[in-house]
Amino acid sequence: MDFDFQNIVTISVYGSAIALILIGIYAVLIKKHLIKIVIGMSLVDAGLHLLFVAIGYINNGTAPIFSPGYEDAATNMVDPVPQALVLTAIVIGFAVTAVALSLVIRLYKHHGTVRIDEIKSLKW
Amino acid sequence: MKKFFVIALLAILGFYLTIAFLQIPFGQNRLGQPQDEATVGAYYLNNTKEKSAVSNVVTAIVVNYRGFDTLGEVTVLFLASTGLASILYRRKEEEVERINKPSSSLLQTGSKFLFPLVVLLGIYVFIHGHLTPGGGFQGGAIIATGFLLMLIAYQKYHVSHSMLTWVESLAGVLFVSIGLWGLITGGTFLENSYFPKGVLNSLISGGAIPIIYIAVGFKVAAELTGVLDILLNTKEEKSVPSNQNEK
Amino acid sequence: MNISPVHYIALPLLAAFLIPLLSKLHKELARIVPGLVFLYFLVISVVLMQRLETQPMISEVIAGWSAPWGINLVFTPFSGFLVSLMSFIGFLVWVYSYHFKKIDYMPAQKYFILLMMLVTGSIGIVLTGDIFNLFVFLEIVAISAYSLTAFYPGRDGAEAAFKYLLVGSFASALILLAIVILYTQTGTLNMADLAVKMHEVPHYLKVIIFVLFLVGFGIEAEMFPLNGWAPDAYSQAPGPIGAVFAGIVVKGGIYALVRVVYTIFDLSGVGTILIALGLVTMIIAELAALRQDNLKRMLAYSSIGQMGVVLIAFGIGTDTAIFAALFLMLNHALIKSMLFFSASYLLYNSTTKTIKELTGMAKHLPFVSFIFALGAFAIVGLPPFSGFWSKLYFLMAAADAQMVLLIITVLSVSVIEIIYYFRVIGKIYSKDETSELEPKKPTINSVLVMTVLGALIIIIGVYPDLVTDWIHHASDALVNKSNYIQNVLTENLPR
Amino acid sequence: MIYVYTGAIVLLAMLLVYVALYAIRQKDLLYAVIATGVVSLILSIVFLMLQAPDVALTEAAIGIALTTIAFVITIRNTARYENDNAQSGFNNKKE
Repeated sequence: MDFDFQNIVTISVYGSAIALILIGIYAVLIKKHLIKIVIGMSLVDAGLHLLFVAIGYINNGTAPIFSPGYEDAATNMVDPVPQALVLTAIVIGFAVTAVALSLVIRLYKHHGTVRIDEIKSLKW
Repeated sequence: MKKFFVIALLAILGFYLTIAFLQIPFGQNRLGQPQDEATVGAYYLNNTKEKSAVSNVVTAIVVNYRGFDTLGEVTVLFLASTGLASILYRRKEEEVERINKPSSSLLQTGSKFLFPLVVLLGIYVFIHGHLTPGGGFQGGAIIATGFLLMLIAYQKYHVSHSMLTWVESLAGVLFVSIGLWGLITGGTFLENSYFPKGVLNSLISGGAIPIIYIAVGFKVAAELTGVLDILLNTKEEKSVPSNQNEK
Repeated sequence: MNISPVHYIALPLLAAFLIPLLSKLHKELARIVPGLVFLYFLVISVVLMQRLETQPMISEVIAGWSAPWGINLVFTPFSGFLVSLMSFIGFLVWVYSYHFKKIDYMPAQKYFILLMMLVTGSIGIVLTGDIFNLFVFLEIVAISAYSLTAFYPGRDGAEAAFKYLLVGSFASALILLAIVILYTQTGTLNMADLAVKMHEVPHYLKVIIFVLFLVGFGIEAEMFPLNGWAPDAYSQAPGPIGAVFAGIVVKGGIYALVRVVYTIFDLSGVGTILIALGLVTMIIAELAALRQDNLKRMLAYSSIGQMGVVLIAFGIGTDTAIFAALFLMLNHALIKSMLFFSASYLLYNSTTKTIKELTGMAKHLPFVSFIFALGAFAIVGLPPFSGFWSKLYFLMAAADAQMVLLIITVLSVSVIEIIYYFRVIGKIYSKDETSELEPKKPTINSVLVMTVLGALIIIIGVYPDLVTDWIHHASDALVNKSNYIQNVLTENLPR
Repeated sequence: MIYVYTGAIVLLAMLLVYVALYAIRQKDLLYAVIATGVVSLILSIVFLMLQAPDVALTEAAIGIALTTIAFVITIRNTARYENDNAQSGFNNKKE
């Protein structure tokens, strides 16, 4: 495979993952609307998951499953560990997002607004 | 001003992450040959077939090699549903009917028709977790989407809470008990070698792995349904007049 | 079935999954079962600590795959020290909150499940030998901590919890990033194996990984500048949970940080960073505590300051300094939880929780006021109490390392501590009675808990030799890194 | 063939960033949430192309369906537009 072409893929996959993380952190820090902040958190998670899967990939590799007839394919399989870790991370991410959203509902119930600059009854 | 600081911070973070990841070429083999067992991943690829008789290596890792993580993860979901219930708790007299616009009869019939199929698909996915892609989490989430469909389509649809509690608790207890069984028989927690392995690529293979994954599937389904049910049944605030004078 | 470290995790999980069913059987079981679990924790701690006298550490594999391939739990004297401390504080918190039948109108079942998992998650952080498993336990702790912070239906709890959640999820994102980079370079997740393979990692990547871990775990350990969540969470959570945060959760964060610094990385060059961060944390937190008029926030800032001192001690890194750090952690756990227990009775019916409201409280609540005063004396380091010895050992360690400036700073910060604690005591014991708070008589179980803690503080203060051997054992185990690695990686299966 | 494959990955990666930017710039939160769901959808396809079918299935079920629905429920219970306050749910359109 052409080396330059390989470079482009590397940059675009890692680049998009890092970009997702940075966009998410930007939203968390800058945005004033609580739901936007939670969206930012889930974008950070998405970028992390992409990074995890990307580091395990091998060119022309196959999925780490010994399907019938291909029982000897182990030499060409992608790394299964990051995939297993991502499974855990996705479920944990959903749990955190759900708790965050329930807190947003609670805050709205008490303050009647979801904007962070109007809530601040504690010091930030 | 704040924006400037944030962008500067992000630029620094992005710069260092980029130089870190540019050194990690995409798509290159970092495992070495599986036979060398140089990394953890290579070891799993080399040994799963013989030692666990599971075709899906990711399942073997999730349920067996790193099964402790999965136990923790199921606990995280359990805690999320417990925590959500306490965060959004209301007194009995505060309970309100869900205010939904009645949905069209097309949606209602459609979801009534789809619901059993979705649940069946979910069960299929987690029963075959050790053979094909998918497993407890995926199957559980699919079943939860089925319940979600019913909750959205029918205003009066109620998921029985005691049923959810039973399924959730029994599945969790089953998971931990299989783990403790290894300890009781003198081995280690969550050990798999006390169950017959079976033949690779048949439905009954992999020892306790399919049993654990089925338990995880039921537990995840019950927990995710519970989380969505709690979120859906929170009171919709018609208007919040009191917020100005509270300040 | 032999008693082994995995019981710390397996049994509370079993209990947590069973409690919703058991409470259908009988309502009281939801409160009793967590207590039995905590009691069992104490039993395991005693048995395992005794077993440590014949062998250097207990390394247990999970699922039958030995060290680098599977997850393992490591019970060293160091982790054993922290785990026993956490189980003890957890048990006391359970006794203290046993009378919670209903919290406001909320059934207490969820409170007890979350409390039990908070303690279990912290113990898991301390016991695990796998970096990703540590992350999972961190999330268990985090989710139960968020839910408990927002437990009261009032409005500020949700805000404090949301703040905590934002910072906490940022921390876990950074930790995950560090794990990704670490995995690409070494191909393993076991901490002992990582320590062996760490020399393969290029230096600049080491720095990046270290900074990510430092910031990530630093958030959990209340390190400057990322501790903004702590005062809010401490002041909004139910009273005994403040004690859990100070006595257990923070210890988990510090442990994770120390484990990463001491085992995975070499200490060289890192020590100064820890000292600097600890100094800044300590000074800023104590100054912030000085200008607080909310008692719980003041205690929280004081707790952050103490963690700063612990960080400095770990940063110095000599044997005596680590000994002092562990002694400080022990004292902080005992004294701070006692202060939180008594403070939540002093402020029982208060909504604003300000110090002003406490004026003349000693007349209504003589016992609780006495306990609070005892805790305040102990934590600033006055002689007959246990806090004195830890501070003394810390200063001796700093003197050994010839850090005169450090000694002066810590001493002057102690003066600040004395000022703000004595201001509160002065208010409580003041003669002119103006308090409008309706005092709540402490229940028997809370009196018992406070008496036990107070007695311990005095006993350790008079006979410090009772615990020093134990702590010496623990600090030796932390320093001896090669022993850890060797024991984990050569662990044979029990068959 | 390999060129088509890698080309598609590059294209999807760019789309991912575009949709994410759209999600945080959009003032109508419902659209922003749907865009977050689309991020998950693209991510799921990318996972499939990177030979991670298990992860793709999980992301599809949890990321696309459940997370998006949880967001939509929250929006229905709170405010729909980023600049609004105290105006509840779907019932009011912005003038």
